[in-house]
Amino acid sequence: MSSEVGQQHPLSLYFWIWGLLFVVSAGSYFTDFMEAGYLRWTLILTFMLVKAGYIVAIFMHLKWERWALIYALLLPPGALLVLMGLMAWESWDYTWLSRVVYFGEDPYPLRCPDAANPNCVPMAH
Amino acid sequence: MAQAEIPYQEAMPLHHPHSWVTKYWFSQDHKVIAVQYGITAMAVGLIALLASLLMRTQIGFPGAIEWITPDRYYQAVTMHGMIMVIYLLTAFLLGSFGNYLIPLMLGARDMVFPFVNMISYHVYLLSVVILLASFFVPGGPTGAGWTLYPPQAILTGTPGADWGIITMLLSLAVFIVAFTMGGLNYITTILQARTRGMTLMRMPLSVWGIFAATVLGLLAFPALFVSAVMMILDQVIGTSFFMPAIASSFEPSASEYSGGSPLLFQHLFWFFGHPEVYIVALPAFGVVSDLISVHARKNIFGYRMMVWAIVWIGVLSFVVWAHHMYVAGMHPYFGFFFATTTLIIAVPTAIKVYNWTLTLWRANIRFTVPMLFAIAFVITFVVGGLTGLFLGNVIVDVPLSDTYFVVAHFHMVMGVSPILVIFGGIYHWYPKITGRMLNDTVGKLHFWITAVGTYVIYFPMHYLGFVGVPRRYYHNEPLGESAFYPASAELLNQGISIAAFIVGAAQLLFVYNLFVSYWRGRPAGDNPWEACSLEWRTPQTPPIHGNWSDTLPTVHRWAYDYSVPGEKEDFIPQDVPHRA
Amino acid sequence: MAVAIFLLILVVGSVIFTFVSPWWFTDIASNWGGIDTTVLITFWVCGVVFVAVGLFMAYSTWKFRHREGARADYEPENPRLELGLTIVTAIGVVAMLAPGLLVWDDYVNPPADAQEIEVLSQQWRWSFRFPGEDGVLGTVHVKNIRSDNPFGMNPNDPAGEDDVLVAGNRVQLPVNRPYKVLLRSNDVLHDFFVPEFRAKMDAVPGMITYFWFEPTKEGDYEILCAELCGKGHYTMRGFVDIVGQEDFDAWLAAQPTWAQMKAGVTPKAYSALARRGREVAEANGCFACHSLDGSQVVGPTWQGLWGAETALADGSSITVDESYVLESVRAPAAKLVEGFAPVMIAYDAEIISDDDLAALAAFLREDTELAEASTP
Amino acid sequence: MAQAAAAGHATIFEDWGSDVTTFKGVPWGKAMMWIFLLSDTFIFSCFLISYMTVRITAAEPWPNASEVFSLTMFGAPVPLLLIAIMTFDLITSSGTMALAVNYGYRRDKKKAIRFICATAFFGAVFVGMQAFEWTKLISEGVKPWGNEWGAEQFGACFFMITGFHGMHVSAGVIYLLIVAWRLHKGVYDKTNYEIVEIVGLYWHFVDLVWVFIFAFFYLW
Ligand code: HEA
Ligand code: HEA
Ligand code: HEC
Ligand code: CUA
Ligand SMILES: [Cu+2]
Repeated sequence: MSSEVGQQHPLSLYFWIWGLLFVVSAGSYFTDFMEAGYLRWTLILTFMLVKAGYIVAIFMHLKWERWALIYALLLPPGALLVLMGLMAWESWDYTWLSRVVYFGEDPYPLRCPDAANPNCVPMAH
Repeated sequence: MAQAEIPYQEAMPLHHPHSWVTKYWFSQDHKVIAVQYGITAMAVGLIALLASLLMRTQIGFPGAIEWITPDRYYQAVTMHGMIMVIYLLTAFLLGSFGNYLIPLMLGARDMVFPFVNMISYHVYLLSVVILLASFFVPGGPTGAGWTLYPPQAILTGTPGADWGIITMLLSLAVFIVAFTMGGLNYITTILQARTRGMTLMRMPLSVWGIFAATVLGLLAFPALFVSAVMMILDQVIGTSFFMPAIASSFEPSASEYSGGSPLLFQHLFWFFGHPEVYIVALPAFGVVSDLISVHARKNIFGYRMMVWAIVWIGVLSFVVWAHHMYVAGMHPYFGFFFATTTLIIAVPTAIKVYNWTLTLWRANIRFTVPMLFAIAFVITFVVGGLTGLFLGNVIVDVPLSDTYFVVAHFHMVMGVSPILVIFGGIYHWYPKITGRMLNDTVGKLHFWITAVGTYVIYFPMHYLGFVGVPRRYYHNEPLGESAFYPASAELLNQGISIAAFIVGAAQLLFVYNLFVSYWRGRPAGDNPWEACSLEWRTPQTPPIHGNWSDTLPTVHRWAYDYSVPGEKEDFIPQDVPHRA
Repeated sequence: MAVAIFLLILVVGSVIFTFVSPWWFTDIASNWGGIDTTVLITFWVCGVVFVAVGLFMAYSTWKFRHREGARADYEPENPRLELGLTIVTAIGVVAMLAPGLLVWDDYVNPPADAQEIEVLSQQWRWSFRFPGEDGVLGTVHVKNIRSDNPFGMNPNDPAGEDDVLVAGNRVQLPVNRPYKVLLRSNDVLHDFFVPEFRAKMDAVPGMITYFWFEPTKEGDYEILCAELCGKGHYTMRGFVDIVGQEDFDAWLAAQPTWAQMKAGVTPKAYSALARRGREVAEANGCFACHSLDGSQVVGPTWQGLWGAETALADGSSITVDESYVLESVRAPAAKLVEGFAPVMIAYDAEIISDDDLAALAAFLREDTELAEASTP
Repeated sequence: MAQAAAAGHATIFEDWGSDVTTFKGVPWGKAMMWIFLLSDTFIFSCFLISYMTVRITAAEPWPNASEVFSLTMFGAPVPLLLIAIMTFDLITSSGTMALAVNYGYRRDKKKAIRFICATAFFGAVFVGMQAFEWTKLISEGVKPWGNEWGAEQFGACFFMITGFHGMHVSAGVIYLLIVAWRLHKGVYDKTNYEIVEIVGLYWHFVDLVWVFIFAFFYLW
């Protein structure tokens, strides 16, 4: 039931990835000193994905698994992306909007989507 | 490589029982665990059945029993729905059929991790105990409807809003743990421990249905788990995940909430809930395919399409959830997306229906009791599925949502059809489990009352829905001057209730049959139905612990070689080699 | 044999039932004829499929029943047939879905000239709000809700001053005008459903949802709550009266605006004990079911209750006095008021102490007495 | 078989079409762990999606994480300092785990045990720091049911998600120690020590989740 031989990789590989993870984490950490904005969000996401990718591919050895397993693991979370996308859309464009318009709640005048409002710069944080 | 793994499976260490307790209570044998699951599920199922009869008493004859107050009515509705869906159907189809059939049909000795399997049942039992405990906590069980929508589920206007809902959520969380342990076992066994020659495309459709349903479960139950955790937090320590600011004239303390989103709960619930309905449908689809094929003495028509249909239904079921929320106040544009995906699901499902009926075409149908149930399944499922299309077609759902049309839809498609399959399956495999046949006459009587009766109960309900009668109404009597309800419908409701009483009582026949045949039934022999699949090929009936003799069987063909031209017998078991 | 007959009867019986039974949609009273059409299209597509599948099965089970020596065909698959059936099904789906989506598009996009009105729901009654002269509904928030501001109007929003506030489960609307109905809830989910209008939508606390419709026929239509909202769910009914424009104008003019309501609230001269009683009533949620303004919600109104003759469900009647009130609270089921459901729970001494209950009774007495004193 | 990925996509059909095993060369326990982790991914994702939803819909201001989570060092507030240390701690543990797995492959029992214990140690340190962080926040007034800086869902999501993650870490520490002990006792001597790889998968997954929590909770 088991594989006769385990996977053999040089230790140096692990040290490399380990080091890279430190570097990328440091990168993420320093985004915190940046101004909020698209650049920062993009960097946060990029560092996050790079880190996640290294962990899954190298440390969890997914890279060396057969495609049958790789796809079985990577495709199902697609359902989560649908859920996430729709929830983001609904929360922003509908629920939150109705709270602002009808309940007069708007803590971030900057988020106000009404372009006619002089205080309003859509989407800027 | 592949071959290298078999010897271990053959020599797989099994935990052999030494005492009654380890043999029947803490057994690690998948067959015993299956029976444990089955008995427990049926026992709670009977409670849910009683609850439904209480409800029908109130709806058909309002006020006839004063004990049924609105509180108790809503508690009955909730417990009825929840028990039926989760603790009966899911537990029975996966816990019982899944456990029994997977190793036998795949030629395995047992599940890959029998110990985990054993724990799984006991955790399920624990969840049932917590569930039943909710009947005894202060305030009684929750009456929030099986959908448990907040805010009402945790506000005092609803019965059982404090202890009842907490025990319910806790029980669900525990159930999910049990399901996960069982489910991991099923999937690993199906993917990694089949016998020689058993490719996925040779598996009986029962296993395919159970497999797909288990995958759905492992991916869908997390959403329920998460929402249960968040609702418990909302209720117990006063977080506001699902709770916006509320001005309840009932409960001043509700004013402590603010900013949460009730819609979030509904999305999570249905992200679980829709796959859940297929979790109970897919195993039924699979089992019924096998029943039809065996008793029609004909191969299942379009096996490959059947498999792909199961897979596609499974995949699509993750992107249709919000068809339960068309009028729930979600983003209005979602309607377009979800109506489209929902109706697309009709296509693979339709293929399955066609293939069942086409299997009957030019067959050689033996009207055994399992076959009767299978045929009744197909027709009730068609009715229920087609009414599902009404509801899926977003604008049509607007007048029908939350009326008895929906109640009729889901009882046809879930309350009747999978139940019919469970009955059919029990009649079919009882001889394997006990070595004795169930009594045929009692079985036929049980079938006719149940099949005709349930149709009489649910078909007319659709029309109450057209009239506009809302579901979850304690009674529909005029309040003051209001009378939306035509008097004639009152009569209809009485008729439905009477039919329900009869069908409910007829289930006693079945219970009686189960018991009496265990001792008095006709000995079954090894393969009473002359079926091809592996479970009928064990050296012993009932199979011993470990299922097979020293070597596992080798599979040479699919499970549906019935009436092969040129052969003497009209069935060729899967482990019979092709003639050279 | 029996099976084939069963299937046949089932199919034929279902069809006959559909056409002869008296149960079908109520007569439509709004612009949503499109919904009915779509339902019919769906109905026919599905009906045909049902009859076809049912009859096919009936025939097969009759024709291919087991006979001595008979043998089934061996036919693993037939790709052409399967493809054909898939295509036919897909056509059926499109035939239903396409019109459905068109009508849905209409449903979620109210016309620009639709008049906004608000339906406010709470356990277990309906209230309504009209925008008034300026045509704009003022902002609202549940945190503003007090007994003197039941709608939670934002006190600082000038747009709300002229809003017309209608409590008490009954509303009028003029015929042949489109309305965008904004749905709001104070506590839990509810659903505004008038079967004759076909339209419905949930009211979700913490946000505003909407749908639109145009009444096309005068008459009184019943509002049903179509989303489980607690044990009084089934009692949450109300009325929409569709009337001519003049009738409506007259009716609307008689309803208070927010400004009037604010001005008109002259606190009654309750004694300290009665004020305490009122607090007890508020704290225990009595006003969820009982009103002080004469509107009948879930329970009987408390307006003019004291000393009145109440008709009981068993046919007798009783004069409301201290002991009756005490009993009604401690054991509501003992004497049920005629025409009401037994939904009130028993409040024992742990919930409302004897002293509080006495205060409550004092409040009920003074409320009636003061009202009588002020009306000449 | 380890080089299989390189063998191209055709293997997908071969593997899924073959008998006995679908995931070639994957022991039962490892297959089961992977499937469990997939299910667990759904749990954490649902938590994070819920967090996203309540955060977007919140009409009250969302507290600024880098202020709330700052530590005062040398008199000046340093944002996210503790979190940064926790992150590095967890990455370190992932590294030691990866080494343990590698020594497991080499059947070097001693080293494997040593690195597993190191991993458990870093895990325990992580939990300790988290306990410190929680105490500090609670004393500063962040509660699951409210806080002084704005939307109350901030505290609720924070305690729920980090709590659930912390429970995973704690369970992982126990799991690691049990495996180390049993390795030491020789329970797995007849196998290829794939148990080390299995517990490794779990541990790396816990680290993986932290990557997302760090990005979405503390940085966003
Ligand atoms: C086993 C359970 C099960 C199954 C299989 C289904 C199957 C389907 N369901 Fe059902 N459903 C439930 C259980 C189930 N449902 C439950 C429990 C609820 C209520 C929950 C609650 O609110 O309490 C519900 C509610 C529900 C709703 C929400 C209603 C509302 O609350 O307003 C909707 C809306 O889209 C829906 C749609 C469908 C559809 C389109 C299918 C499809 O999968 C059906 C597909 C089948 C067919 C279509 C029939 C066979 C096909 C043919 C014979 C071919 C011919 C077809 C054409 C020409 C098109 N269901
Ligand atoms: C599997 C699911 C299932 C099953 C089998 C049933 C069976 C029945 N249901 Fe149920 N029902 C639900 C699932 C189910 N229901 C759900 C999910 C709801 C929604 C709850 C909610 O709104 O929150 C609901 C709601 C519901 C309502 C609506 C209440 C309301 O909205 O106010 C009504 C009303 O008539 C009803 C009636 C019945 C009746 C008369 C039966 C039966 O009694 C029919 C006849 C009996 C059988 C077909 C036999 C069943 C067999 C067993 C139960 C096995 C028992 C074990 C052994 C035999 C050993 N049910
Ligand atoms: C769930 C809704 C509900 C709540 C909450 C409620 N009641 Fe009632 N109440 C009713 C109904 C319905 C009736 C009429 C039927 C009956 O007599 O029980 C009623 C009747 C009464 C009567 C008799 C009225 C009459 O006309 O004779 C009194 C007095 C009364 N309630 C007091 C109270 C008090 C005091 C409270 C709060 C502590 C309260 N109720 C809370 C629903 C409610
Ligand atoms: Cu309000 Cu139901
Ligand atoms: Cu669904």
